[in-house]
Amino acid sequence: MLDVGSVQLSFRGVRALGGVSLVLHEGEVLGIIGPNGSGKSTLFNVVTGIYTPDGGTVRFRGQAITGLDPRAVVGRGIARTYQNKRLFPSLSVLENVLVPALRRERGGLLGDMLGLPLARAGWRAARARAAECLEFVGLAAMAAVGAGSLAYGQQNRLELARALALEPKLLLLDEPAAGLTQDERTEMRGLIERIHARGVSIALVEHDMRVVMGLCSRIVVLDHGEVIAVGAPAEIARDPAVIAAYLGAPEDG
Amino acid sequence: MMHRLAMLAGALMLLAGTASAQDIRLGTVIPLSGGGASYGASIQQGLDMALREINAAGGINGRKITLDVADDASDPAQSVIALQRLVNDNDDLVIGGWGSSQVLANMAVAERAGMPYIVVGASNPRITTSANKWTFRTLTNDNGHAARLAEVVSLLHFKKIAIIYDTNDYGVGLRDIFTAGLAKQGIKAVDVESYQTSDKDFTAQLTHIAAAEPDAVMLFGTLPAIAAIMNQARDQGIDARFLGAAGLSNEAVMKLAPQAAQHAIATAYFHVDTDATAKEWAARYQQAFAQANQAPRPSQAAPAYEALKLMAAPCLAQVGTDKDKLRLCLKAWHGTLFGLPPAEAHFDDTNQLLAPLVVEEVVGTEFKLLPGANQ
Amino acid sequence: MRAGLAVGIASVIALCILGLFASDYLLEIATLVLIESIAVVGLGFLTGFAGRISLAQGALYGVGAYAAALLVTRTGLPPLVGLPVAIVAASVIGTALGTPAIRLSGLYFVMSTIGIQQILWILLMHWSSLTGGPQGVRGIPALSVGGLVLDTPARFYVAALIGAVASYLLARRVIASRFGLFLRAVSDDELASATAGVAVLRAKATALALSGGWAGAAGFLHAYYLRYVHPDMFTLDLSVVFLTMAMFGGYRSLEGMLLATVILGGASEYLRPFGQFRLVAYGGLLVLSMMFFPRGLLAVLPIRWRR
Amino acid sequence: MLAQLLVGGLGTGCIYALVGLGFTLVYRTMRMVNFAQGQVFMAGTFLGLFGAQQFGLPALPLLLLVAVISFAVGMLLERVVFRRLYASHEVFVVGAIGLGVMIENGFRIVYPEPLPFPKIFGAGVYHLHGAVFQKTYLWILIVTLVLVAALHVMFAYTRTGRALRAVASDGEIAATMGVNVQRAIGATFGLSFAIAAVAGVLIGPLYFVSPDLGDMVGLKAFSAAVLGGINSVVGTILGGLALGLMEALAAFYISTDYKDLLAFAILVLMLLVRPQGLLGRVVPVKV
Repeated sequence: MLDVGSVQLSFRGVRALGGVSLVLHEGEVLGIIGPNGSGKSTLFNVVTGIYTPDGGTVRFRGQAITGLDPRAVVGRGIARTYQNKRLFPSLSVLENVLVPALRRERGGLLGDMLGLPLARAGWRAARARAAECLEFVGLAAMAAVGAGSLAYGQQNRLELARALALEPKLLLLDEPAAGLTQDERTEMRGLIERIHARGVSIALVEHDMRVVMGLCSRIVVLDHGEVIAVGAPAEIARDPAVIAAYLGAPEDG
Repeated sequence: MMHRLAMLAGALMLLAGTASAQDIRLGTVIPLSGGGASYGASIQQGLDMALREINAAGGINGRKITLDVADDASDPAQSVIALQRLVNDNDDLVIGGWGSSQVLANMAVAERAGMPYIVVGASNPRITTSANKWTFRTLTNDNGHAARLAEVVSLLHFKKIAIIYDTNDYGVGLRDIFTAGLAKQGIKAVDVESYQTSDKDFTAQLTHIAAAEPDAVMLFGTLPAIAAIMNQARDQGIDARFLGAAGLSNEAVMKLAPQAAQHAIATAYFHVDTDATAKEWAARYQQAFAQANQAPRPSQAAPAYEALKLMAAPCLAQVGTDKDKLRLCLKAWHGTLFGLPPAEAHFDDTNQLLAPLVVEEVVGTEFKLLPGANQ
Repeated sequence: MRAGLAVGIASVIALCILGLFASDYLLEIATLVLIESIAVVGLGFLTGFAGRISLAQGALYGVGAYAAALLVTRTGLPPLVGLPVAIVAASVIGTALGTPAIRLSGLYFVMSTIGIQQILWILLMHWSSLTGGPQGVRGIPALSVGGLVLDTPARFYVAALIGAVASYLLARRVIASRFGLFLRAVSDDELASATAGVAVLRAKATALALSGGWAGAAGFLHAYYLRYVHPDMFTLDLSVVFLTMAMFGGYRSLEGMLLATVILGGASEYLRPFGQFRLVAYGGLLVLSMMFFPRGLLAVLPIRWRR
Repeated sequence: MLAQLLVGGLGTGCIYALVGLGFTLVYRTMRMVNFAQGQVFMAGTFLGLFGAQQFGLPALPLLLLVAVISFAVGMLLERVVFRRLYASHEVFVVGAIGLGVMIENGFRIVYPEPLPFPKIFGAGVYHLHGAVFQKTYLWILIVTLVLVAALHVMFAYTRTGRALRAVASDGEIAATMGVNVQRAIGATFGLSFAIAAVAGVLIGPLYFVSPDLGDMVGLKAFSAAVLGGINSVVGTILGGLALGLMEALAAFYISTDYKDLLAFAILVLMLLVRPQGLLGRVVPVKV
């Protein structure tokens, strides 16, 4: 499904990605772990078109998407969340999800202004989908609340709902469990499983080993912009190179 | 609630002025802010002086005159609103209007409202056309100035003439008419340069002019630009004679370009030495406004004073404040103005006052009549 | 929404009553304020919703005025044909000049709009063959709509009122549309909008086109209100006035902008007897409002405008 | 003839450079553009006029006096006004414009009419193979060079200079290293006011002193700063000189009508092609 071929990227001499290659199969939950600054978020930014890599290619379902702008990447069916939650604070919770939900609906500015039936139908469909996504992540009650005033846990789930509204085939999650309380993490794990159950392939960047071990069928380990290990969760846990990179037992993750 | 309404009503009344019913209400639309502020202040001084003299002598048939001032901030859009306010205050007539762009915008209000409007501060020919019914103009228009200057050029045998003009209505109007006047004499300007009203640096234009080595340079613009041009020209070694129209005949020139303006020639609407009345009036005017915020400028205040004292007042006395009768009286007015070569002045069919101009020269710190040019 | 609607209707009725009883002088001021409100609402798409400020609205207003003036004086076409031409002209020029710059950061965009404003003003002033240059364009006939000639202040006031109400209602529909939603999202976070599927550049360009179109419509009315246009009416100062009204009106609030236009438009007239002090007060109002309530007027008032 | 244009162009170029420096200093420190800079320049001219007429101060002490007073005013205004405008670009820009309107019209009340400026830098002219120019031009060139050198020395070798540079690169880090950031920002505004005011005094003898003196010069200096690179001191100075010369030549060889068009066309083009200017560094935008 997703095939990253030796992607290289550096910022004014600092090498962020030094030839990263990895593959994500249809329907899989691929874990991506590594110490801070190992290039995890940078990799996501390359895949979603925010950065254009210096070298290497990114292919999605057989088609090259290297260098496409973020909106085109979304068009292909790849959605993402951010490490630092990037919501639309001045919009309501519902509106935050309506933005992606309206994307594929027919009838643009003119349609809305003239109140054409086509456009109104588009709005109804978008609202329904947005409500369904909010329901899915358990934020339906907060629909009219301003996104700026949400608690941290709720922000995570709103970003998730926003990504789901794009009906993606591949979902890139950037530390969804970061900053959550213990039971919020278990809830988040359940949520990710339910998303996966709906047939969405997932790439998961996460520090919490319990979440990673529980969810991922395969794990890629990044360090200093290079892949140092790939394999099943059990193998990775015992792999000496991984332990060295982390300098510490996985438990304290 | 009622209390607040009453207060609001009171405030509005205050705005409408405290004139008592039977006074004659004279309105004036002039720039008291923006670029034309100094010209507006002089016009107001001229009107104030005439007004005080008339009221002191018992007013007009016993009715005092009050002045209703509207500041248009030298801006065409605001001058429409300003004149509309005077119409709204139902003034009996309006004397004022400075700046061709402003007058061209606001005169439509006077024509529409049927308000007698005597323009004393704009000289673009397009202001007076056959369509004028209520708008009169006492200043000789640019055609008159340009023609008079063309005569002076031939009188003083200037052969190589350069022109530098402001690209506003005033400058372009003068340039076209003067160039036509020269053509009649078979002379072609050696160089023609243009500038922006707010320009400060004229090196490029003056370098062109210097190359043409003219013996006369026509300055078609207003202060402070033309004073800056004279200074910078002398700095650059151009020693040609400067000539200009009403924009140059302003006492502020001596302050802004004391050396450079020496012997500069200008056409004007007023000069002290033409007759005794002018000399006596100028002395009274200087004395009356010696301490005023704006230094007295006889050449700028005379037209306003004469419009009120010599034209409007006699008509008001004769026909009262009926607007249509006032218009007809003004249309039929004729008489002589002081400060100009003696000649019978009257309005033509476009409500333009036909009156002679005086030609003067800067000598030391004052204007002197140019010898041989004011027969 | 109840409160908003009630206030809206009440104010329109009040404006109609004003039209019937007010003196010509008050009508002239009200007409100018109504016309300016259209240009300010247009600018509001950029300042209030796209998070961008522009100092070129005055020049685009001028483009609209000149389009209307030149069309009616140079061709035999009826005046009303000038309205769509003015809207399209200002909108196209605004978009063409603005779109390359709107990609830049907020600060660079402001800088380029100053350049655009000055360039357009210089062209109005010096392209004499087209615009009549420093002579301006005179002799614009009164606006006639289907036989009814709007030549008295009262009649023209009605036209301006209809224009201003239509401009406000249309603007509300634009903000309520999906485009309005995308615009607000882009203003909050451009990158997140892109990864949420919003065509960021297209949304910004559309905001530019709309603000230009509104400026063109307002310019059209200005041309027929004064029946004389001159380049010096459309200088950077006018753009500063429009920006002030839009910023003073506040963030994300069309109503705030209308209120600000009335207050500041009225103030510049009401303070007239104070001559020069008027402009000092105007500048002071601007500085103090940005210092103490940068989110604009209505952000201060206690009532929550639920959108 | 060419010499005449070059001298004129160089003179205005120096003025654009000095006023442009005011934009650069504030921008480097606060990433904000103080659009009241043109009016500060004009206020400097009036301050110089007042000093020269009331106290008959000769050139050098007058320049120093104007510099000191404007520095103090700059720091005061930063504390009272500008400090509350850092909420966003928009708020700062509009607030600065408001301040400019206040300054300009405040002076218009006191000085409604243009006034001649005494020839404190020497009356009379110099001749330089064909070109004739006022003695003032020489002063403009010298003072500009002195100011630029002084700035360079200050930034490179003095403690306050290093503090200002630290704040310019990153306020938070500078604060952690014990730099009094607020005072450094105040000093930056003070410096930009002082330089612009000195430029105002220098231009006095060439033009009349009037409240609208600063409008066009402010916008042109701004374009020069963008041309050279608004976050680079050297860039702004070269940008100013380049713009001054280009304008003088364009006015002569092309047309005086479109002289101003050149400055604004450059501004718009530079912003599209190289927003950071010829010599400016690209400021990386953190994603």
